[in-house]
Amino acid sequence: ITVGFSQVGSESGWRTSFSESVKAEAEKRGITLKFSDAQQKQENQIKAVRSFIAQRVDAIVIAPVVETGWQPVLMEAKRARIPVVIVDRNVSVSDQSLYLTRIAPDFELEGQKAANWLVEKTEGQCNVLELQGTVGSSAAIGRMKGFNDVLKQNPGVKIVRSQTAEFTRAKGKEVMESLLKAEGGGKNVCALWSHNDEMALGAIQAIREAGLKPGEDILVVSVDAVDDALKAIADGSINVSVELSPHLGGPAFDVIEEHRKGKKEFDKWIRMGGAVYTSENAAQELAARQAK
Amino acid sequence: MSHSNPVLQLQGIHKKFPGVHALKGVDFSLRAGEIHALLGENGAGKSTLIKVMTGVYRRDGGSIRLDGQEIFPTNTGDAQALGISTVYQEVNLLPNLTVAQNIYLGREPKRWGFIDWATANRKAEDLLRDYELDIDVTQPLSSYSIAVQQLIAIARGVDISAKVLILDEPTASLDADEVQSLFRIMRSLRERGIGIVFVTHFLDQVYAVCDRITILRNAELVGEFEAATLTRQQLVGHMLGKELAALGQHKPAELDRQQRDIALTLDGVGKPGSLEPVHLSVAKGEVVGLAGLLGSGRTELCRLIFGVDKAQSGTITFNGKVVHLKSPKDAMLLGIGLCPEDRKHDGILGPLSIRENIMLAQQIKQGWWRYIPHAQQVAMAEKAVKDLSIATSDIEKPIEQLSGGNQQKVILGRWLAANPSLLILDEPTRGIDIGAHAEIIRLIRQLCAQGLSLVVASSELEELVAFSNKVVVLRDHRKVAELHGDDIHPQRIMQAIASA
Amino acid sequence: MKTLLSNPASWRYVWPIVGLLLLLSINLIISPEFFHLEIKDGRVYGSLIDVMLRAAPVALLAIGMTLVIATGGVDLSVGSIMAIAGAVAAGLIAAGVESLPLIIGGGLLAGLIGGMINGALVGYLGIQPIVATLILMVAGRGIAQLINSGQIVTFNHDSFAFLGSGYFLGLPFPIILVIITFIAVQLLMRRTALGLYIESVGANASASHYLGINARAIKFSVYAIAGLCAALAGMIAAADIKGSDANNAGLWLELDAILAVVIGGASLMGGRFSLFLSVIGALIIQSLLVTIIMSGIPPKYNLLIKASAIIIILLLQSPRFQQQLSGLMFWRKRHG
Amino acid sequence: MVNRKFIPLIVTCCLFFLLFGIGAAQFEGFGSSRVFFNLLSDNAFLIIAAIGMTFVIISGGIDLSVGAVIALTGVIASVLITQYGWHPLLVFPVVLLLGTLFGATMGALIHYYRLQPFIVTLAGMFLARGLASVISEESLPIDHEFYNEVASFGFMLPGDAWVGSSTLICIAVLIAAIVLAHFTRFGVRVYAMGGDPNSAGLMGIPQAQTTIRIYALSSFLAALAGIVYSFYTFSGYSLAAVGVELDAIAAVVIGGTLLTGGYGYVAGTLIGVLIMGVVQTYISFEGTLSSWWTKIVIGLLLFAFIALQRVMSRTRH
Ligand SMILES: Nc1ncnc2c1ncn2[C@@H]1O[C@H](COP(=O)(O)OP(=O)(O)OP(=O)(O)O)[C@@H](O)[C@H]1O
Ligand SMILES: Nc1ncnc2c1ncn2[C@@H]1O[C@H](COP(=O)(O)OP(=O)(O)OP(=O)(O)O)[C@@H](O)[C@H]1O
Ligand SMILES: [Mg+2]
Ligand SMILES: [Mg+2]
Repeated sequence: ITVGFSQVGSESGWRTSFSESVKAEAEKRGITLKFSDAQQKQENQIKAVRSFIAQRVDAIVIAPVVETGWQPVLMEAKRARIPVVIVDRNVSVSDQSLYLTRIAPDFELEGQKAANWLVEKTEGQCNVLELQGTVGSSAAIGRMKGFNDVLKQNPGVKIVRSQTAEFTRAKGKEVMESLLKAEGGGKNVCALWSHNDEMALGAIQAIREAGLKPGEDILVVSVDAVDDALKAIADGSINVSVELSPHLGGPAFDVIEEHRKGKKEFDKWIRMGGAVYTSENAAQELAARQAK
Repeated sequence: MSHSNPVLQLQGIHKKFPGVHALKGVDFSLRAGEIHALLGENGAGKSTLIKVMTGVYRRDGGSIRLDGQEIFPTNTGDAQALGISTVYQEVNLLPNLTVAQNIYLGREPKRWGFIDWATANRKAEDLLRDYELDIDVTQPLSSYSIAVQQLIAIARGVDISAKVLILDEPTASLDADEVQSLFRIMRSLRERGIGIVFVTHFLDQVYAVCDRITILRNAELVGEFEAATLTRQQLVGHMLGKELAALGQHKPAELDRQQRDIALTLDGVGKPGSLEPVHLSVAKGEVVGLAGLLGSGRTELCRLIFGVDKAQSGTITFNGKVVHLKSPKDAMLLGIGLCPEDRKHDGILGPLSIRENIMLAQQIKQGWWRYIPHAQQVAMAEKAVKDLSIATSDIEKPIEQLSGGNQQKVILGRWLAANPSLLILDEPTRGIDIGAHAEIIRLIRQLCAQGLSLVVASSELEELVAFSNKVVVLRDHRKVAELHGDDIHPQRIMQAIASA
Repeated sequence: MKTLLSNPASWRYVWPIVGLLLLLSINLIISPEFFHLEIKDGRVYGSLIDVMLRAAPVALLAIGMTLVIATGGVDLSVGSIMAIAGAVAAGLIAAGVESLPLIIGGGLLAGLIGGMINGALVGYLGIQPIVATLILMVAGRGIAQLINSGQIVTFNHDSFAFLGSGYFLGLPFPIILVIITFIAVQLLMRRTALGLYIESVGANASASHYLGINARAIKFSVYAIAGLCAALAGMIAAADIKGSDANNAGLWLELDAILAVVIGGASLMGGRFSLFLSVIGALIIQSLLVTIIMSGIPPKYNLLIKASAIIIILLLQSPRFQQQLSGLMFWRKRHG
Repeated sequence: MVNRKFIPLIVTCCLFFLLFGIGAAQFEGFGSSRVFFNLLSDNAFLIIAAIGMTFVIISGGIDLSVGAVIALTGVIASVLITQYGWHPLLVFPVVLLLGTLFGATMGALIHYYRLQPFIVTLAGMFLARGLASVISEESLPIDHEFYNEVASFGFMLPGDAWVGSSTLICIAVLIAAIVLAHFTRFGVRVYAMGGDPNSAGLMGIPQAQTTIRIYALSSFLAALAGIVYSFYTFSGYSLAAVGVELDAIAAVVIGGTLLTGGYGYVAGTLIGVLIMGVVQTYISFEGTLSSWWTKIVIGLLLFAFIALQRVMSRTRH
């Protein structure tokens, strides 16, 4: 069978792993994969999906750039009787029957898990610096919301400064430097909450260069659990990272194959990832990944 | 008629630029149905006064009245709406638009609310026929030579004029015939009661058409005179503020060709489509004049000698050696220089300073890694400013802020500073005032005596006669005659141009 | 100073510097310790140093971009060239190359090749600069990702990391690199006639041709220099985070570099240029960023603030606005 | 004999069909009218924005704000429709007017303060995107009956080719723009400004008015493109249409317009957009390129295309 896969782009290592895993999975199962990179643009994604429809593929997998804006093109797919599976971010459409299912992490839950860990660790007293992802991205919005929900119940934990570092390592370092300067060298800061590992990895360099020890003087809480972050957790410079699994290809193909066999009803949201990695289990996980 | 009320009256006009007080309380009045010459040296303020009249510059003091009403034009469009139309000094048309679009810009004939191009093209053709121009008006303006463009600009200006027509050095690159047809048109406009302001550096032309004369000197008004009562000597005296030393009017001595070394020989040099193969030789210290009508191929010949265009046939021999000129740089390294005809487009480097504009040719001959020391650059620039009496307060000024004639002098100075052994001048005295004109002729003679060879293309027959040891006449992109000695005379040249 | 100000040519240095001082003084209000400098273990620390350090990549890009803009061109590919150079350097280290000159040479060579491709397209094929460099802007990032296989390649190579986070003479090494590059390019431009040739080509291409200036070669070389500067910036960025992030390194920095050059007063139509003012422009952009971060305003306002600041700085430089401003003050004095 | 000035345009057109032909020969389903009309409907907003850009570039300027204006329009429209319950037909004139004013302001800054278009519109881009993210960081769905009707409006051509409202709007804009460029005074003035702004001024062109109108037109069309984009996605999002300005500029230039101003055709821009669309379609039919190879191949195709265009139109001269 032929499956069209519309990917957001290749803006991060996580995204690349995600694309690679989908390709590997397709090869393993003997699926012809039509891969399309939208370079972060929704309009390119819609074009790609429409060209999949024109090519009459058997199924379409979409990793959407944003939640909104999918109604018209999904209706077109439905008219052409091509099943659609959504992976990673959500789509908001009024008619849930437009796609089979969504296989995705839960950004809010990730934020909550990170916040819970922090509240527990600091016993509810902490001044937090926040490194936001790209302004307006659904991951940043979801994680921020989940984290802040927990903070509302724990007024002792406060975000004292928050700034975007656009999900990148270089910006993470640069912005962290300034935030530390703005907070008097970081003496009154107890933790860093970073919306992804890349920014956290940049920020820990800034913390070190400011003469502090990341993971001790400033706790580092992050999301993604990429390999580099697990290494950093193992050596103590990051305290915790909530997993965001890039292996979404397998479950998506499972759903498509089951659908071809005749299954009609699927859970609308198959949640993925969400494991919390700390110094206790990070080394293990890293070893397990490398074994693969 | 000449005593009617003034249509346009300027009083106490002031204009300041950063560092320059370009007009100091100048008065000017133009009557309906007169041709009024506005004269003065290069940089006296003529173009500035015109730009103030037409709203290009905002005046810093004084009043402008049109038919007794004070007006405040803020751009050329306002002035045009009031009936004042202007042909500015440099050709200010749009090279990318067609000839017809240029002529009817802003007044396009319409049909059902949309522009009717067929009518515009037809009318443009008719209009240009008055100027003996038979060209394809649907071609972009840039495909025509600067002289043709100048005629188009005049045709446009004349066609717009309702009350006042201002012509700022319109004749600078026109030949005698063209000038005559322009005068014919100016006279007929005068009959229709239109007031004409006419700026020129050719005194013959002043006396040929003008009724009255206003003279500016150093940003100030010298006075207003009746053309009929002002003698040439007086006029020149007013312009320069001193008597012009009597020019050596004698003709240059006939060169003894046998004794002279030949500097440049062209053997059947040509380029299909632009110039038929030409044979020509230039001796050391000789001045060769190029005569011909508009579009006869003088500019093309100059470009070929300088390597701007590559010759497709024939051989060029320079100082006894056969040379292959692939670019201007090749020619420059041999010691050839060219003052191009289109100063605005091919000559000046607008935002760069006068100093840099002057030293650049010499710098390029030396190579980029041997930068001329600053002190030497300043010396070169100051020498040029002095020798050519360039009116400027400061050699660090961007050249685009100079008056047109002074820009031309800077370009000349650029080449003189580079010590060429052969200099090609295409319309060299375009827009240069008579004082400087005399000065330049003297300078050129002096250089020739030191062994410099010159090729001069000019529409000024008088000028050619004054310069040349030999005159080559071109017609239809082909050399048709070569005149020596006593044959070098305006009448003879005209005959050669006209003979079939 | 007085003789300096009486020369109209030096007036153009005033407004960008005034803009920079204005921005910095806002920081002084927000956080008084902003101008505080201290020396720890022979190194200078302080926010001002940070501003200069973080401005280094854009300043390097701006130096190259200034020359390109002076010829009337523009180079959109510098961000991608940064990514390529970083990727090449990281790739060499990952492949086990130890020798620092080899690594740096590799990165610079990559940048030079990129710049020469741009130069050839613009100079010799006559393709319009924006499109010609757009090609490398798009494809270049792809090439960088190809080298890195789409991942962030991290490395441990202390002497290479020195490029990004080392100190020399008490100053962060990137600042030293900018100073060296600035002096080298400035000497090349102003002690030879090259700078003048570049300005001539930008001022009037046709007249330059009549003067025998080889505009093609000039264009070719400015893009090549811009490529070299971008490569240097890319290696600093990679050395700084000890990793090559092909996806994000230098992303949109070409716009910042162009902005820096224009804030420095250069015209995008070509002509006059000043490397010094372009570096000031880069400092202005970086101080703006720091000001925004320091002020603690929510990040969603970042772009709004940046836009307003740019407009204000541009207006300050506009003679017409200066006139209106002084007219207003005069009026106030008379009536208020 | 064809007029010499149309040769680059014709060459570009031929190259488009060549590209399309290669795709059709290589992939099943590529050479269908459906794919061709998808090019139009998928790129309708880009065509509209690029037409505005064409006027700006012909006048010798540049407008980097179009992508941001598209996003801002979408955000304002969706807020007004969804949160304030306005009818879309009431919202559209409002956002078009806002867009026009935005452009006029940029034009005024450019003219009166002699600021460079590149920078003013860059600031405009920051401002519009900044405003959009202040109004709403999240992307907002538009849920209105009218939008469903717009989406279903249109007709089917043979071969499953759908001609929808976006395509129709874009064709109407195209025709209007061609008339505007070549048969009105405003059009001639735009070319005049691009030829030589000083001369244009000396010939009596009202520079202030013309500059302001040019940028107002560009932003108006960008706002219209924003509306069409919202038909496409049923939403408004502050990060929508990032980089569309570069696509538009590339399309305009590929279509034969000179960035230095003065020369170019609106129709060329259409072909420019179609060429970029066909490259994308080709890559997505190909379907095996990794992310980075996609970028490299786009770059190479762009290069091959531009080089070919130069060589072919040069030799014919
Ligand atoms: N835009 C400008 N900025 C600064 N100075 C200027 C500007 N335009 C003209 N000037 C100065 O004003 C003076 C008068 O110039 P103007 O062009 O009016 O002379 P002109 O009489 O027309 O000379 P020419 O016969 O050479 O054309 C000159 O000194 C010139 O340098
Ligand atoms: N009166 C005319 N009618 C039609 N075409 C003309 C006319 N005058 C010039 N041209 C065109 O302009 C082109 C350029 O001519 P060129 O510049 O070589 O002439 P020139 O001898 O230097 O004369 P000038 O410099 O006085 O115009 C010619 O090839 C011709 O096609
Ligand atoms: Mg003058
Ligand atoms: Mg000529």
